[in-house]
Amino acid sequence: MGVILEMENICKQFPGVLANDCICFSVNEGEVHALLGENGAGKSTLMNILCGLYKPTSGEIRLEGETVRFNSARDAMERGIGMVHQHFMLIPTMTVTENCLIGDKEGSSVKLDRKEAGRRLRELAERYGMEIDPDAVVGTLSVGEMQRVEIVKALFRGAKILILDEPTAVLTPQEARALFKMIRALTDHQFTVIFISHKLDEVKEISDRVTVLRQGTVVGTHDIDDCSIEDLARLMVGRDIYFDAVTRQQPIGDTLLDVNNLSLHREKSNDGKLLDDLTFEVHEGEILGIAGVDGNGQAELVECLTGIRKASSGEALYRGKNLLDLSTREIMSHDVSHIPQDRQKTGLVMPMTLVENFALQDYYKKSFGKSVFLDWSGVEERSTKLIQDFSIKTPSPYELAQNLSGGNQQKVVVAREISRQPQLLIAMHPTRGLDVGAVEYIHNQLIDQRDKGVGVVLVSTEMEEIMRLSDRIIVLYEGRAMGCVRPSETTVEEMGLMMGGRTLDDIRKGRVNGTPAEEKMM
Amino acid sequence: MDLLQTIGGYLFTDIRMAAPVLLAGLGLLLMNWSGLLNIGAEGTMLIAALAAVAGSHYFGSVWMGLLLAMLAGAVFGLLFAVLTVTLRANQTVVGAAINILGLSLSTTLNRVLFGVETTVTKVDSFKVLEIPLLSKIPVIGQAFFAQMPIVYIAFLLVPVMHYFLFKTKPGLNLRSVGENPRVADTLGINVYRTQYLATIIGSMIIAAGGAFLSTGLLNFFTEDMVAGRGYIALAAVIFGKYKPAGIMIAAMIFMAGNVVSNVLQVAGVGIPYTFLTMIPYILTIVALTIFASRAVAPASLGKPYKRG
Amino acid sequence: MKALFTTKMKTQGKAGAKQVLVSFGATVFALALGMLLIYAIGFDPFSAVVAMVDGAFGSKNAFGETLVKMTPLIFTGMSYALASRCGLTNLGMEGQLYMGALAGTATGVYVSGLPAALHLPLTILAGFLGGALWGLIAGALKVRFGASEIITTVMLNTIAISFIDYMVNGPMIEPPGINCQTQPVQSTAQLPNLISGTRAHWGFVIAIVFVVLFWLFLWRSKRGYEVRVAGLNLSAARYSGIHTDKNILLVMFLAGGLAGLAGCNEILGIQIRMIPEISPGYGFDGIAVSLIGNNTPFGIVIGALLFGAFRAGGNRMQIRAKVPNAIVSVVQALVIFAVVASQMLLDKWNEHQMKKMNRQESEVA
Amino acid sequence: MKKCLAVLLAVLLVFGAVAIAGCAPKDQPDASKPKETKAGEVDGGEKKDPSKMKVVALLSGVITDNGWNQICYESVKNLADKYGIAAEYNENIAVSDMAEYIRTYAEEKYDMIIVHGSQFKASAEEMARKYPDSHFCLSYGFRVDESTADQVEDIPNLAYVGPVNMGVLIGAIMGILTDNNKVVFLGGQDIPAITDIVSGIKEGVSLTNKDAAVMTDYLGTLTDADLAKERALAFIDDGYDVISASANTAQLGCLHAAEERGVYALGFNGDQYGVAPNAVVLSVMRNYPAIYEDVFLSIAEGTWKSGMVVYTLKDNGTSVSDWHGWDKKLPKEKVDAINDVIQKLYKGELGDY
Repeated sequence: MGVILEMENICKQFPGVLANDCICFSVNEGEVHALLGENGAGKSTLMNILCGLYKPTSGEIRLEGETVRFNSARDAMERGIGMVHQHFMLIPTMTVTENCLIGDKEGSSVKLDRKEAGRRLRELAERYGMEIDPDAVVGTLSVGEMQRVEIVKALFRGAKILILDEPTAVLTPQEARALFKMIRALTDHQFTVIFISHKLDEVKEISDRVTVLRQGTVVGTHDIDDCSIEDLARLMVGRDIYFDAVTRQQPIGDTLLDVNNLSLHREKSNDGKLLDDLTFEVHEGEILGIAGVDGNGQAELVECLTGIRKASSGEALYRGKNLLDLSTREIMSHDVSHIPQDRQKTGLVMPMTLVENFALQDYYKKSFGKSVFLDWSGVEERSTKLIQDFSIKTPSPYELAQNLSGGNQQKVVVAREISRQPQLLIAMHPTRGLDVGAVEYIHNQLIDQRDKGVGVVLVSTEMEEIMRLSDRIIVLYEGRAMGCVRPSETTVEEMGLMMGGRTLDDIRKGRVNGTPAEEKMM
Repeated sequence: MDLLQTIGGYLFTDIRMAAPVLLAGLGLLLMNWSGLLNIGAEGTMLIAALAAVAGSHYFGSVWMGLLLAMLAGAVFGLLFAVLTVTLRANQTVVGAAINILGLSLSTTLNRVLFGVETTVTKVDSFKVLEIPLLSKIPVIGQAFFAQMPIVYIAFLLVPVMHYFLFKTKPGLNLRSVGENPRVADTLGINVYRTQYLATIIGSMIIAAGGAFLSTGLLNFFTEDMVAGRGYIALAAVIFGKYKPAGIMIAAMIFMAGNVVSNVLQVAGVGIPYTFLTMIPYILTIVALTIFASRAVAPASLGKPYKRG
Repeated sequence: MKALFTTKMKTQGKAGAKQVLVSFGATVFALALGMLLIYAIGFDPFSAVVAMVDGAFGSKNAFGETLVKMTPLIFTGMSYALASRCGLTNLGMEGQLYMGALAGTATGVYVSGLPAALHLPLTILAGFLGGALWGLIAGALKVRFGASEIITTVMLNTIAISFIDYMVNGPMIEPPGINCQTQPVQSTAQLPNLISGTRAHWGFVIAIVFVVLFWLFLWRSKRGYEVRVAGLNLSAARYSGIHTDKNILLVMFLAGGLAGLAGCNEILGIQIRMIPEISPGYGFDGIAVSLIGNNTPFGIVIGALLFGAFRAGGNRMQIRAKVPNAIVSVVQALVIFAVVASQMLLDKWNEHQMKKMNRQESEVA
Repeated sequence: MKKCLAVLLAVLLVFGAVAIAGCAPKDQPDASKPKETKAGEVDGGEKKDPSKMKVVALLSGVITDNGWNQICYESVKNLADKYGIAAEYNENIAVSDMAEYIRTYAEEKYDMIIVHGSQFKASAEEMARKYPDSHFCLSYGFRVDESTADQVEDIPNLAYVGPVNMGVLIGAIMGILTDNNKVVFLGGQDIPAITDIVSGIKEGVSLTNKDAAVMTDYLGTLTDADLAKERALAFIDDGYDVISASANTAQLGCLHAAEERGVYALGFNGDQYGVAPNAVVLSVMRNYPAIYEDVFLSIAEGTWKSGMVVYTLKDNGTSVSDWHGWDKKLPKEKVDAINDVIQKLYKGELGDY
């Protein structure tokens, strides 16, 4: 088992962000090499560089000892590197065979030899223990099947190194099991698999070696047998966390939001649940942190609570009303505020002015104009005041939102939502991508709200943020709550384990060490 | 026997009238599968109808006319591609402008080229090419095998196009661009080149349809002679569910409306012709409402693609 | 009410000004290309341009004629712009214009015994409704079935025009049926002359009133604000609880109505009666007008002025310089191409600048 | 970027090529070239000198349509040739623009403004009232019955000018030509002015051939020549062996159909022998050149007549083209019969047409 791939001193600079900072990474032939890290640790960037989608700012890639440069995904593919993206690159209206043949240049004939290709696909699939019908139309397949198609597609096109980007994020436990079997079958045939994940159990179970990334740099590469799950958790999260700041002035008040058995099915109901039986409460004057790695149901939870998505079952009682039955407009008019996760896509209308953006949530109310017309002079006054109060840096209230810096854009959203004087504030990733000053500022705003008796639901993947601000923390994993803890009564390790898929009960019961992950998964 | 002969005659007419719409529809289909929505077929056909007459007149051969028409079509296609693919301009707006340009430029150039004569400039036109033996088959022989060469070309293009789109690698690549250019791009397909080629070749096929109007059925150009066939072709593509055979059937059904009205008029049964002209358009709206919920159109039809 | 107009409201800023400037430059470029074409086909481009300018602005009468041509263009331009602002593509202005004209004519001809103060507004309302309901069909098909309004509106154009042909030659023909036209609308429903000695009529004033209403609706009213938010960012609209389907219906209704007013005013101010082919392509010109005007009220008036001048001046160009009128349409098409291209080039340039700025910033960092 | 430039260049090149190709033939219409004036030919009258009169024709379509508009163009060209005035015309005028065109010429004190088509009636009437100094001629398709009179407004400087009973002449010829006793006439759109011709045709056919079946119908288009051709073919295939049509450029398709099937056709509104030399036996034309010359002279001589100015067959309102050699190709008895019926109709011997 020699080294097949080396990435040396890879740096990738995005505008304003150093996504990869001198990363060195090497993979042996025939191994499953896990790439472990939190969101934003630089895993995906590194892999996108490897598969030719990004060009590194500096550094080099050596494949079987030979230095290579990839200008496109095709270049990488031709050198045997295939990536299975989290969002499948498949065309749903075409059959499996057709999807595998797109852009195929093998063979001299122009004719599409479906039969031959289908035969090869079936053969490939059988060899590695996958079930695939080459003539099935992709759109009719389940998510797990589609992923299989992606893998077979990569193999079909000659991949020797297969990159799987968080492959289990979209799978049911059963499908995940099948996937692991496939991966094993592949490595038995000298294929190399790079497995991107943040789930500790999985990593422990499937990989031979693991490289942990944190904030764009490599923390270390280890043989998996040398690490316990606790070690991995520490490596992944592993920085000192300040529990300093937040001292409470008031006691926590009464229950404000009472969520019971909230569930959300996937579109095809047999594909499992996006949210699974969530039950929690939010009190007045409390910040409830929702922690977890991205894509474990946080977005869905927020969408259900704000009426954008209809929950499949359960209830969310708020001031005597079930939020799940109300429309977005109705929810928002009951003193609920929402700081959406993506300020550019959903929080703001970028080509509109700040004044216009400040009107976005409440324009229809009497206070924004009694007639059918908007009282723009009122909005302008309000805007000027908010710009001052929240010290938003802008040349004028009539500047377009798109011309502001990210921090100031977020301040606009926060200012708008807080100025609505909510009872319940749902904030999702409120500080994502912001500089330290802006983060501090927004944190203080959230604390202020809490002190005013507002119930705050804070969804964040930033461990520090969650630990620092929350009164209680719920950790989500695959749509389920792994446990509810108080920051003062937990440890980084415990949090990491929960984010990686252990329930709090399990952790506390046995200080589990090395329990086979499959038990959890079944 | 007499009845059969009459039916054969209707079929003959239907096929011949459907040919230009079919050609335009097939050209549009090629573009649609590359993700481009071009409503400019009407204008392209008009300029091609003029170019065909001009070519036939100056070079003395109807085939040269066809060639020139297709060249003119290619220029229009290129114009469309530059604006919508490279510059990512709104495809609908550009298509509408192409229609305006086609109508006005063909009128202007017609005058410039042929001046004001008391007689229309007549030129070489397509002759009927009877296929021996086959054309003697009763009832359908004349309809299918005693047509002009360009009619054969149009109908032969149906299986050819079907084969190309659904049985060849370039066809698959083209369709993948129309369905999801990003996927196509990651799989190493040059999206822009594909779209350029599809637009130019597609416009050339549309132009062949225009050429047939002026040098096939007739042998002269008159202003606005396309008379809405470009829009009917647009309708035929949707009605035909983006499949060549479907377009063929749609074109024949739409044109059968004219045949039916011919028959009714000959038989002395008058229905307001204004209602007959509406039929293809109403059918298209009905088809759209039925198909819209299902995915029949290429998924990224009309959406400009930006790399990276 | 006063506050509605007095509050300053910069929706555009520098970027908008730049865009208008670039559009203007593109128009000039297209005109130059058009002159080249006129020269190429053997006419004197300068006398053609002189005739054109003279025909558009040379005299009171010429200017009146420009106003006459502007009037429907303002309406169709607003129609396209309104739909665009909501993220829709309304290509059905031509059909909506005809249906508006038909409804207006029917009300103007067959409703009698009303004083002008009632009859005229009623007729204009009918014209609005005629176009609006025709536009609503496309909107309803989109909301209910997801049928693309781009295609349905194109199809509805031909259907409307065929229907008009039928009505004018059939049920609504002027007795005893010699001429292919309806009866004249009653004098109580006719729009009075605006500038004596010209054909300019009060329809222009109505158009300007509607420009103000258009502005009030989009930039002042709550509903218009919703429409703009939905047009610019659909998910932001959903997140703030805006009901997007209802807005599509409303906008297609209003856009159709505006186009309908174009036809209705043309009948009440110029034609007095319905005939086939009342519109020499005002509907399609609306696309260009709104494009040049960047979907803003003032811009639309400017765009309409330009294309109105094209039409009025184009006639004079034929009369004086003997240049075929079709050339004007060629130039119009060139203007559209040039404006579209310039706007996209501007976008690309902006993008490029932005990238460069980011690169510099990150280097500094 | 380079690619983009190359593409732009190619577009410009093609435009350039088109422009050059356009320049090459150089056969611009140059009807305005002054011919020598034959001033002595006409009595100058007290009112006006014909050679100083200004005349313009305002047309709905193009002068190359081989029909309605072309015949009007030829009328002004005829005046230009004979009286040395400028043959002025404007094409493709939309109904909505006509008033403006009229105004332009009226303000320049044109003596005779021909407004070619009844769809412009409203504009012509409005402008005639406004500009009493000009004489307006509205080319009009008359109906035979008297209801037309109600439609004609009494404006002193506006004349509704047109030939009548053309249909009778066409029908009479068709009746002689047919071998199968089946003749067909196709109108462009179902508009009343064409209905007149249609009714005349039935009358005319019955003058010469009592057994012939006459079919008349409408194409529904004025521009779609391909559609017109197919429609005509449908009739021909049903046994109709003489065809005539009135539908601007679309009617050329009908003649084309006749040529293809080898049946007889009659041209209409212009000498259309050239379109289908093997089918077009004769062309029957609105004799606008003569009519407008007549009107022109009446203005010059001060004998202008307003209101309905009708030219019957007797008044030479309708002309028949040259045989173009068909008199040799047709059976002699048909040629003779046709010549005979034309003469008789012109003389009014077959009735008051």
